[in-house]
Amino acid sequence: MGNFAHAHLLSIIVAAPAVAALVVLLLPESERLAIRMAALFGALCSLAGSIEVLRTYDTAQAGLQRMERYALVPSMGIDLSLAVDGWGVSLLLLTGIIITAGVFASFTLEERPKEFFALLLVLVAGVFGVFVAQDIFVFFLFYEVAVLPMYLLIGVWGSHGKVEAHGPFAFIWKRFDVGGREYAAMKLTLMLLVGSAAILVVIIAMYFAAGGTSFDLTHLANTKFPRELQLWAFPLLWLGFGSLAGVFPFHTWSPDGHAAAPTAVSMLHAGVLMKLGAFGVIRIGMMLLPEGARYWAPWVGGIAVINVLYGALSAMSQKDLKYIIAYSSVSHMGVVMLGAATLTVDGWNGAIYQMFAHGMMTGLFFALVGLIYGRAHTRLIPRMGGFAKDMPWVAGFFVLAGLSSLGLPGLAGFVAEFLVFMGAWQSAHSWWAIPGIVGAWVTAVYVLNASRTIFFGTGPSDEFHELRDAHGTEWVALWGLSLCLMLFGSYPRLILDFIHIATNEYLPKVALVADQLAVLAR
Amino acid sequence: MLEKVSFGVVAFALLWPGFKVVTARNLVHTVFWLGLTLASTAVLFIMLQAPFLAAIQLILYTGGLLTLMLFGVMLTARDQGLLTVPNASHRRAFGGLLAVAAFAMLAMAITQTTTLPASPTAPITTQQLGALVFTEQALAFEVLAVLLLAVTLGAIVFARRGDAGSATENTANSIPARKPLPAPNAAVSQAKGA
Amino acid sequence: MGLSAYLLVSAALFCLGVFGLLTRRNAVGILASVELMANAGNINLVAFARFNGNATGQIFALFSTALTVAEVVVGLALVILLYRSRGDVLVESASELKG
Amino acid sequence: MSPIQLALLATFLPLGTAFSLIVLPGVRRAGKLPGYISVVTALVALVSALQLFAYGLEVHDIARVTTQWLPHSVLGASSAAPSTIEIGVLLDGLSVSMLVVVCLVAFCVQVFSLGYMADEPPADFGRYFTWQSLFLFAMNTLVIAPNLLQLFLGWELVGLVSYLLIGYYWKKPSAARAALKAFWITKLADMGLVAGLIVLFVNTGSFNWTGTVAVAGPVTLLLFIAVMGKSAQFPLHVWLPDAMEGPTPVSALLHAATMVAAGVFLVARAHPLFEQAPNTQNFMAYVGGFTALFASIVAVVQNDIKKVLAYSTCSQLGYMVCALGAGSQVAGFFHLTTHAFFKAMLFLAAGGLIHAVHSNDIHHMGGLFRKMKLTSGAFIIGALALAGVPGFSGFFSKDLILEEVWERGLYLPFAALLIAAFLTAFYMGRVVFIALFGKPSEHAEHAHESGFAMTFPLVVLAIPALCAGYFGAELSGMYGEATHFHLSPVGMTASALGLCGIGLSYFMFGAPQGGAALRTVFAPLGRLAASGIVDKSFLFGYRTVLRGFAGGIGWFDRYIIDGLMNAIGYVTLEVGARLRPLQTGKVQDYVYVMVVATIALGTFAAFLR
Repeated sequence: MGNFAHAHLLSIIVAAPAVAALVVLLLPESERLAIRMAALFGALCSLAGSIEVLRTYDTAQAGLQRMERYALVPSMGIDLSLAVDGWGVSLLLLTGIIITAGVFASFTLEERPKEFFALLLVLVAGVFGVFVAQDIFVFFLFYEVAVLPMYLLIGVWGSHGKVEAHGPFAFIWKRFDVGGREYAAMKLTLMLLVGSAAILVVIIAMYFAAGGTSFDLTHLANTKFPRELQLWAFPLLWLGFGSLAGVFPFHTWSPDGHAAAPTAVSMLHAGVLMKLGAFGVIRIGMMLLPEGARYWAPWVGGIAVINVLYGALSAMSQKDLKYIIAYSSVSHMGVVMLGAATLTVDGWNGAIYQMFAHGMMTGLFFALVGLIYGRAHTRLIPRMGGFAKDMPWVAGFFVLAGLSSLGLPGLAGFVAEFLVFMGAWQSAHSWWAIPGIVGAWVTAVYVLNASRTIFFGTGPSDEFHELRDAHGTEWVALWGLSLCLMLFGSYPRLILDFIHIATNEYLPKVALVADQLAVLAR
Repeated sequence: MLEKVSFGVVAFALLWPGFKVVTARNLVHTVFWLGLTLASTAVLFIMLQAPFLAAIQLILYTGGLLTLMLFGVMLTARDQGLLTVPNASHRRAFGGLLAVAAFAMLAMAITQTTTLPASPTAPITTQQLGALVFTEQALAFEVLAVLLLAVTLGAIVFARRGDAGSATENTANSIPARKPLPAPNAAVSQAKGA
Repeated sequence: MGLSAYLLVSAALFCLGVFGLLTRRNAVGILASVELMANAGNINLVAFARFNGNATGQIFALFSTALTVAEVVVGLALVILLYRSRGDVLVESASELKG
Repeated sequence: MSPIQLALLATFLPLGTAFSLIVLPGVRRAGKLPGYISVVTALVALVSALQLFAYGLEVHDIARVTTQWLPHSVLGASSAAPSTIEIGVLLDGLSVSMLVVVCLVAFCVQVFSLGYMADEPPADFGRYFTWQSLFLFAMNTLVIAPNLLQLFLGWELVGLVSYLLIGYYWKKPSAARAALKAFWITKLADMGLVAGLIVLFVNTGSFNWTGTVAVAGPVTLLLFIAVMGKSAQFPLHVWLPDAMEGPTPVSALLHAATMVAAGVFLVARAHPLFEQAPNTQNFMAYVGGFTALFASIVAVVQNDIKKVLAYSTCSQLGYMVCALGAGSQVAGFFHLTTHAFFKAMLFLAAGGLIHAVHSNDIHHMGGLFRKMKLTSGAFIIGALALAGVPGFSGFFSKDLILEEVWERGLYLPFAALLIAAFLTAFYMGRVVFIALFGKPSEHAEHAHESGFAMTFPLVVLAIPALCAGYFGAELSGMYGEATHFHLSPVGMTASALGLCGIGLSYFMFGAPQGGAALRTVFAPLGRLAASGIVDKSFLFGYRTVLRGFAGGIGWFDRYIIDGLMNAIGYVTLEVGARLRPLQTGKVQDYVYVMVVATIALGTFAAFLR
């Protein structure tokens, strides 16, 4: 049994949540505790598996490890092949942490817990699958599995917001319930599916351009696609995956979606799902289409810079707590894309590390926001104040997450942002670093201003009589994520070493070495 | 010459009733004109040296189908108004135009095609047909049999559906009166009984 | 007579069927028009079989005849259903699929 | 224990204390216990620092140990230029001296806090000492940094602790705002530091401050922007007066003695870099000189005793920056040391006074000297040292700065510093004469001498404040060229001006009556200085420009970008609605379309052929 588990660890990681979802579905609705425990067990299995993968990854050997291959459609060259590289190792760990924290944070969910946890686990199985899939068809399959449950999760368990009708497009409000949960779910699904369509086109094009025999990622990566194909295919992949990563201007599903989604879903969505988009851009877009990546890098970076500043400034103008955090995700995903666009070692390390750090940070944020919303029954910041009196720990954790997001040394966010900025400065477009740094400051302004308004000063007023600190399982989620932020902030090599190995291996295939040397000699 | 004349006669006997089929006001007339067309087709088949098919045409179409359609007309025509529904006048001109255009297109295609075989070959015997049906076309034949079975069953089910409710309800009420019409006549009651 | 003569006759019959299909308001009338078209098709099959010396054409016509009869049976059953549900058999009154 | 171990002990023991207090709420809320734990921690750190200092007196470069923190390689050049990003411990004269200053002041402040904060609720009391311990960790991390990166880590962490401690009274909206303001403005300046670090690293492959750097000019300028924020140089000084919303001991430790001096420490540390950038140095000298003058003018008209001291801190930091701008690491750092002692003492003493009268207003204190001899005495010693009266520590360091600036030929900053020296003596005299010897106020009726916890630190700090100057040669030898003090014309002028300032303040505020005429002379100057133009422009920049811009972006995103996305959906639905009538539901209409399409296709095919 031990040997079997060891040999099929990746399959187990992917399958554990799916099996748990099945178990949850088979359990009767009334057995709430059993349902929760099954969900938790599935999440913990994956987490433990991820840690084991991290522990046993052979850094000396590098490359793809733990290869598992099962023929799926042999006639078309589709294999269910799973393996991890240095990036996969770290992102698996992230997903394991987030889903565990997410289950803990919504452990006491009362509304249809059975369906909720089942969908959540299916979604996570998809995320795990994406990070280990080595076959582009299977990759896409998992990608869709990860994206689609979101529609139900938001549409059924979401919360309603309201947006005033203004501006030149005010007539739209006649038809759409802008800010409502069905609206948010629909918008998210439609925008992401448009992206998926673009991805699918490119996948098919690449499949046939590479001989039409195999969907294997390594095979495709070793194929040199014609320049014309690369030039039109890369932007499609970038915008296709980018719509999930919140690339401007396809980010607008994100604020509404995150604001409407229930706690665990927001955590998972901002924490890992948005990373799938960025991961896709790098792992599929940049690595399979290096020429396209080089050609479009200035655009990717330029848009990423817009994302950083635009997201931060938009966040600053929001009054709804969830919208602030959602826009901050847009801003931080801009940092990821910026790092990717630099085509430098530091930039790529930073990008992947930012995925990791931002995942935990935003997970913590959304856990806290959900907790505040659950007690205050409002998300409007101007109505809050002085909450630290009744929920001191929540205030503390919120500030901690905020500090990580603004890049305070000692917390994970700093390492990532610093690396990305270093990469940006080394890239062909040094000026990218400047808006990045300014973005970090704007983050400081809005995050800390929000925490001041919510938690400090006089208050809380009488209408908030249910305020109380975290309790029960929520502690596990909050403490777990906070400690991870501190741990990975002070000892980044814990996973950065793995990321570095993969970057060192992949980047030379994408970036032109000569470019970098020229920059260095400057 | 004789051949041409006889062909012209048969073609006229085919097309004139055909024209009446699509223009006759009275539905009963339509059905009879249709029978005439089908019979003329049988004659045409004989001219094409296909006596077996001609026989089938007469028995199946002109016999079976005609009867069937007459029943259909009778079952669904409660009154004279429904029996003699004029053609949609606003469609007539345009429909005629389209039909003529279609004919022009087809005729052009037929006349301009140069690869058509010029002369008939040896006539096909009924023996040949029989052999083919039970060898090469056996599968299609069987499938057709299954299809006919399905049709039979389907027709029974469709026809009986109205009965399920009418056992308790008044028959008249099961026919919604979209237009003010006289009370149900004998035909309807018969349909119920069948 | 050449093949094209038969084909022209059948085309004419077919177009008459089309005209009927387009103008008839009564469902039974439409069915009759469809019969005309099917018949035209059959003439074609038999004519080609005669001139190409291929017995399969006649077989096809045979099957087609059987199918047409089946179609009429089902069609009439539907007409009767239509009549039962709305009291007439005018095709323009059955417009539930209107968008 | 080895020096490295001692340094690690002094750094990580406070971290351990802080972390334990965070994760063990039971201990944190256990009355005075967290205070004692924290004080013992600080004491251990102090002892370690003193031991290191003893080492340092013999060997200047004690030890340097580093370890890899981040993996790093440059694409395509991994073998040619292997470079790693490291953290570690560097112990030399400078860091060891700073360590002693930090630990000593921190220890004194924590002991003082035991008394000062005694009335706080247990939970808040525990939180206070948690942050105090965390501060010690952060500051020591900064001090023992072997490279600029780690210095930056500590730099940001002290900024964080400053934020937490200024916002200690978070229920007061003004305190919460002040904490935010301090953090924002220092963070704004820190963008310079981040950029500077990145430029430095990308160009040299390391974060070291040694070695020749081609881009020294831009790098040092960027670093100096951060220094301006942290060390409250004009125009980024605006956060420091507001930072006085924190408890007074915090002001003493962070916003007078140590944290704000981090900027000066950074420049002293990165001296080799700054030496390569004369332009930056000149800029520093002018900024420092102007800040010294400006802040001292503002200090003259403040009535809040802490605000006076805050502006005086600004002003003194201006001195240090000016000295560093003049290229004298020794003078700048020496003043940092002496200033840390006497300013911390001043703040603590002020804290004692505030504690006694429950007010910050100097007019509410009046005549406290008779009631609180020890505290007042300490305050007077501090004031004299600050005023640069001969014999006190401030005299030595300030004169050294003036000399260096004069010798460097920076006459304009020199003049500014000289005037500032006069004003410093004047405003300190003003505070002393009003608060300690002035007309007794009803607030001060029940004032009495503080307890042991609050007087003991004053005594401890009074010793270096009095006599640190006499060890100038030994101290300066630790971190630079040993400088022997000698009486120069420059120094004598400054001292004379200082005495004049004290005399003037006595004439205006101490004497029973008189000086009214002079007061009217100073009034317009005071109004100008107090109007807070800088503050207002920052507020305008934040409230109107930044928030306005952000609001515009937010609106644009919601109603234009998202509006466009919604419009796509809307148009799709509308087009669908318009196309719907095409589906009439009538069979024959479909047949029509079918026949027409067939004919059209046939025609089309005919044309194709």
